[in-house]
Amino acid sequence: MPHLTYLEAIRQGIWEEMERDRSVFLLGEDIGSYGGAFNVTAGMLEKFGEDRVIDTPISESAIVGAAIGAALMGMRPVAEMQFMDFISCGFDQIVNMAAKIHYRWGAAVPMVIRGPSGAGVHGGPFHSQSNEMWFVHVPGLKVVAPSTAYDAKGLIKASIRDHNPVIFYEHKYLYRRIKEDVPEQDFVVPLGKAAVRREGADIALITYGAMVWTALEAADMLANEGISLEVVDLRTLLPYDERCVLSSVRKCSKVMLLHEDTRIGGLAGEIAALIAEKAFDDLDGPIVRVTAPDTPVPFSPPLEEYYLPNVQKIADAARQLAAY
Amino acid sequence: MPHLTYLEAIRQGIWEEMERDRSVFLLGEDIGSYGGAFNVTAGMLEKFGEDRVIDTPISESAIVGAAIGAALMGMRPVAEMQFMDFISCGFDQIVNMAAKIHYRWGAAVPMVIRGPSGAGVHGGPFHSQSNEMWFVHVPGLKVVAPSTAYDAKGLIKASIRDHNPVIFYEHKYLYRRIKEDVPEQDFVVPLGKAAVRREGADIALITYGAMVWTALEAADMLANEGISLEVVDLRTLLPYDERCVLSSVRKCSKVMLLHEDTRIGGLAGEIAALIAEKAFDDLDGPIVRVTAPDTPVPFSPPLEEYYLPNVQKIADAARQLAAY
Amino acid sequence: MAEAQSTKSQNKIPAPDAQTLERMLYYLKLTREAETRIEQVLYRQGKIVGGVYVGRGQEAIGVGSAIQLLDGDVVLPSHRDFSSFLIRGFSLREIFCNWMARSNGPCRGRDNTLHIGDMSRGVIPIISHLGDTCPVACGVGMVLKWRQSGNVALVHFGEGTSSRGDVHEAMNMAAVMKLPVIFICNNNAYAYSTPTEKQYAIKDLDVRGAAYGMPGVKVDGNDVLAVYSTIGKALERARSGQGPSFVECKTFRMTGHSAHDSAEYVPKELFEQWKKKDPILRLQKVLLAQNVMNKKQIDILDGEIRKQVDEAIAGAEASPFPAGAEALQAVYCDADCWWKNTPLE
Amino acid sequence: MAEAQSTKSQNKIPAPDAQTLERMLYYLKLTREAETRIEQVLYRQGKIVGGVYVGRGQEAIGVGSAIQLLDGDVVLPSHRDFSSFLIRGFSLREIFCNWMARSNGPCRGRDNTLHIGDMSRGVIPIISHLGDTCPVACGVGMVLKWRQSGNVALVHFGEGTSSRGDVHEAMNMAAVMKLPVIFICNNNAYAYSTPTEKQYAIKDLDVRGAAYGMPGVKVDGNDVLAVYSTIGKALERARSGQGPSFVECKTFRMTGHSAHDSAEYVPKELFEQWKKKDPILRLQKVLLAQNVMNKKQIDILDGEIRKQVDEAIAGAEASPFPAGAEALQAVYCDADCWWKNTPLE
Ligand SMILES: Cc1ncc(C[n+]2csc(CCOP(=O)(O)OP(=O)(O)O)c2C)c(N)n1
Ligand SMILES: Cc1ncc(C[n+]2csc(CCOP(=O)(O)OP(=O)(O)O)c2C)c(N)n1
Ligand SMILES: [Mg+2]
Ligand SMILES: [Mg+2]
Repeated sequence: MPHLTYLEAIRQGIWEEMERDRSVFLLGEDIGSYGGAFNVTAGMLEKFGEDRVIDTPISESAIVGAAIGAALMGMRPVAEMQFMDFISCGFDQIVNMAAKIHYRWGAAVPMVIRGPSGAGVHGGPFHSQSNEMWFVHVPGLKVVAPSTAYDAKGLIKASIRDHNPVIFYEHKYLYRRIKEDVPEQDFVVPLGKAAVRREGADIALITYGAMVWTALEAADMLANEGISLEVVDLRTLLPYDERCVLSSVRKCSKVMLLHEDTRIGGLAGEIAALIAEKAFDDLDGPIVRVTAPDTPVPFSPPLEEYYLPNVQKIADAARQLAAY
Repeated sequence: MPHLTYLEAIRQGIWEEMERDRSVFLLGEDIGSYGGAFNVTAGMLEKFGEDRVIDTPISESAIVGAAIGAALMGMRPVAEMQFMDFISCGFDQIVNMAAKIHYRWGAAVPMVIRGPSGAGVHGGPFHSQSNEMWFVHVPGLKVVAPSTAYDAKGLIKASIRDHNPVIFYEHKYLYRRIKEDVPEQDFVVPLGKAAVRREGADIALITYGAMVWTALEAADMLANEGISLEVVDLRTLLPYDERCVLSSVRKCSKVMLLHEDTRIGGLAGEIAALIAEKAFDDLDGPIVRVTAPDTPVPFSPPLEEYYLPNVQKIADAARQLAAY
Repeated sequence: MAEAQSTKSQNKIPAPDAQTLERMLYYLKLTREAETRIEQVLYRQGKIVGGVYVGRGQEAIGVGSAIQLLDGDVVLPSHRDFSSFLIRGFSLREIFCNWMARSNGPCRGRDNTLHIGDMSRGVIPIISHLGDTCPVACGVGMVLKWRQSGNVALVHFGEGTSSRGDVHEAMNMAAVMKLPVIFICNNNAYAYSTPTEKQYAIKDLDVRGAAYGMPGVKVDGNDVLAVYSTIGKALERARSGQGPSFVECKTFRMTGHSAHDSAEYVPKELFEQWKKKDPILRLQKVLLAQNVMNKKQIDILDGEIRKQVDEAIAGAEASPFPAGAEALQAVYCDADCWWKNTPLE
Repeated sequence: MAEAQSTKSQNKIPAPDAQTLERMLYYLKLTREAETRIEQVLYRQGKIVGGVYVGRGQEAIGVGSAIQLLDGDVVLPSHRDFSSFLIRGFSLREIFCNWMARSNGPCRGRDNTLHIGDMSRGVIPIISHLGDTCPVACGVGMVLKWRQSGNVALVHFGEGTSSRGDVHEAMNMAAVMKLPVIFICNNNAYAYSTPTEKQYAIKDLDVRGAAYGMPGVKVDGNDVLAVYSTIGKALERARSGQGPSFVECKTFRMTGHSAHDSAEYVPKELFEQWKKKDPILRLQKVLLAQNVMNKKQIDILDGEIRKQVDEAIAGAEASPFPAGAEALQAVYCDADCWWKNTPLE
């Protein structure tokens, strides 16, 4: 099995879908001969031609709107945001046009909006955002955030095949840092299914994206202290895998929620509410959130380091909760 | 004391601030001689002149951006969205420009974006939205949602005087349906403070906006059945009043969260997480959410009625929780 | 593509034949009658709830353009463009059912007014957020261009909407990609209460075409024959692969912004002036002059139209409202699609 | 307002006096030297983290415009407009501290590159989201107009940015409200890897002015004297209450998009051609020809500038990084403002 980075896995997934289905095409800024700011679409123009790999003007709202129009015509557009931070410029088209068409008049809008998100690379407030919750709160959309190379390929393929608008968050910190064996043959990772990354007994640690790796590191460390963490990777944020979350909670009876996104209105709140409503009896302790503080993502390395959740913060919270 | 509608109270609050402070001015679509789609700014052009009551082209992003520029110059702009649904067209300016300037380089951006939101008037998917959570999740913004005429006046005045960008949600269903005595003299309702609308013993029902009235109705009904609800009106959604929420929870030891907004990623989740983390020991039952389902707001009266939370849904949930 | 080739050479658009003239008069009158009932009868009777926008006085724009569309073309009408729906094959009853929030309207009661779409009939509806359909039209145009079928996308919007960023991004993108998209601006002098001098600082919007590198023309939007030939030229360009056009149709909103707006802000004289330019009377005169129809035939037509509208309204009123629980259906499109599996009565 | 009155009559902008010429050469060279260190030394040494965008070859646009600004004017520079910050009074050290993420840079390490603002110096920085400063400039213009001080707002953006809806909404609003705002487009032939023919379908962008009802002019952006007089005319219009202007400055990006971009997509000849049009050499020739400066004085100036940059960098490197916990400060502006109460060393 070829050893692929997270980034290469996404490229391969898109590539395979474009070979498989002529209705799949790409649009975005600098994705053609340049191959995209992060090289995700490298080689695709040469392989699939100008009709299927379309460089656009700097017009995020038109990029999204055009993807919607093409999707209504039966195509499966994959639109790139050069950074997911800039999705705010196409926001209205996503939440009002794309998300509501099927509910309103029954037409399918199969499209994917993908791009790099997340912090850890000193990108500053406008190249580091985790803005997935804007879309998790919009019925009609699906939101995906892979943490492994295998999932990145399997989920981008499933997203392209889905009949609904999917917002696909690639974590830029993982692009070249994660490398694993990824099957060459065709496979998908179904949307809406979480994965238990590590079995544990004491605390269910529920997270997604790059934080999965931080969680696993913390779990290793805490294991030596006799605290057993079960690490759940949500993978799809909307619809999220209620069953998997609840079964881990019932198993461990204590819960921690972890994300890189800011706290107030973050996904941890939603999951906590689910648990406090549907698994209240199973809880042996407070539901603990470990998240970024409620500030913009600061630029300077010491500030960003302080801002991001890390193994230490997780461990401290876990020790307290375990002792509860 | 004059008897004012919710709408008149907002008008009076803006009016008084414009008289008090020459740096306050208004901009928006059709707000001048027409007085705004709902007449909130009626008479203001005549009173304050064209420099301070500015009709704009249909350009929400430029309306918000211009408000930011004026605020940076020391003014206190109050921008109207004809319907809060259209705030999505000015979204990027709000979340990336307005919300982050003070954190990034220290300049104050005192501005208010206000307009009618909410359902119940058969407005359909694009004139009925409750989209406050997009902004509650953005550090640097404040989000306000009054439920009474008194608060509407006191909170709009406090919002205009605040040094930060404030998103002010007026519930269109309440505009002319709520009428109460409102003092003429100058007063403000401080941002960040909730209000206990009804004292109770069994269940803390935490809500905001138009749902406060539905909650009170349900509380009346349930009182006859011997179930005592304490109704908490958040009033400010960001920053929300943690202290008030937690004290009601500790008092009642059971909690229901209610909002007109959809469920996944709604404010109820955030508040539930707060409670499950900080008042876990005080809880004698699951945290129950009563919200709209995760769909767009449907148009046809039977659909909209089914969609909206109501006294019946609250009562059913409360009975179950009381019996827990 | 054949279609495209054949038209490539032509420069002047042949005048509409007698049959087309009659059809245009029919759709003009049908639209006028239907919208008048909506605004002046059904709304006041409380049989239509929510906002009510009609296009009285502007009917020639939709009719003069949609009448020329071919199979495979796509139209994205504005909130005042009732006629495009009729010409694309929606029945009056379907449309009234939608206005009256019935379960067998095209939206099943989920959305209102003219937010009616059906890809099989080549109609993509607006959302309330003005201008949003312009970028969508670009995406449609991309697909039509690949198919080389000579098909086009037609998108309608008001002069007030032209101030929205989405319209700019879309017109620029369409020009860069040479998309077969025609941007039709119905300039009816007002955006809600806002007059054009508060909307833009130029005399005519047609100059916007040059800002993107596409033809920009203006036309008397109350003269259906002028609209027909102007749009016809743009269609010819688009069908033959020469790219997008921008057409400003000068017209006037003969109503308030919506049924609840008495439009005091509009000088009464303006209504008087524009009444004289009524597009229906103007076309009717032509047909009489050219003996395409005579007075008697027109009276018959008028009666026929009233009858059709009566029947359609009766049919809509007899239609059921949706069951509340349907609100939960079909937020997502999945294998067993509720829309397909729940046929309309 | 006096200023405005006095200039009202003038039609031709007086050529810059000797002192202004010298100042322009100084700022051109200082900008070039500082940015070259950032891109070719500090970035490669890993002393600057994150994205690095410079304006090599485009310095004349910022210098020729900012040099004419008065107290009370406001400039909203682009991400390649280093010189405006210098001319508005930011010290080299402040700027390097910001690039190097130090706690005593104007952003205290919270934001990067040229995202540096200070209302007391009349500078509002970009955010990365291109075009967003254009509407902000309109709001600044509204306030300046009320004050009747004859002050103006200057907003810079690239030709790629001109495709964003915000630029359209802002230019239209500025024209409708006759705001004293000058929209300066630095057309450097590329937007990241995207050439202009994929960005817009017109030859020159100056025609966009006419689409909004404001003057639209183009100028050789590598000729600081031409920029000076063209912007000067626009300034005169704005100061005298005649409203906004659009100026397209033709230039070329003599680097990759950012320090990590080798720009293989740019034909090598283009760099050669544009090297000949270097704005610094061109102005220097003029000064020598007019005997404003002689070779020796220029050598002294060059040495002086290297020294200033050396000192500023040393000063920045000696500056502390912020303490992590500062990340939590000042999300909101309240009574006791952290920014004011925490003076810079
Ligand atoms: C983005 C957005 N802003 C504001 C509104 C509210 N609104 C509805 S119609 C209208 C006026 C539209 O004017 P115009 O584009 O000229 O179309 P007309 O109604 O005149 O046909 C406004 C402001 C809206 N629907 N969408
Ligand atoms: C809204 C938005 N989309 C995309 C980007 C990514 N991006 C950064 S610079 C750039 C190119 C800008 O080109 P131009 O406006 O011509 O300015 P230049 O860099 O050439 O000076 C792009 C696409 C962005 N910063 N903002
Ligand atoms: Mg109009
Ligand atoms: Mg450029």
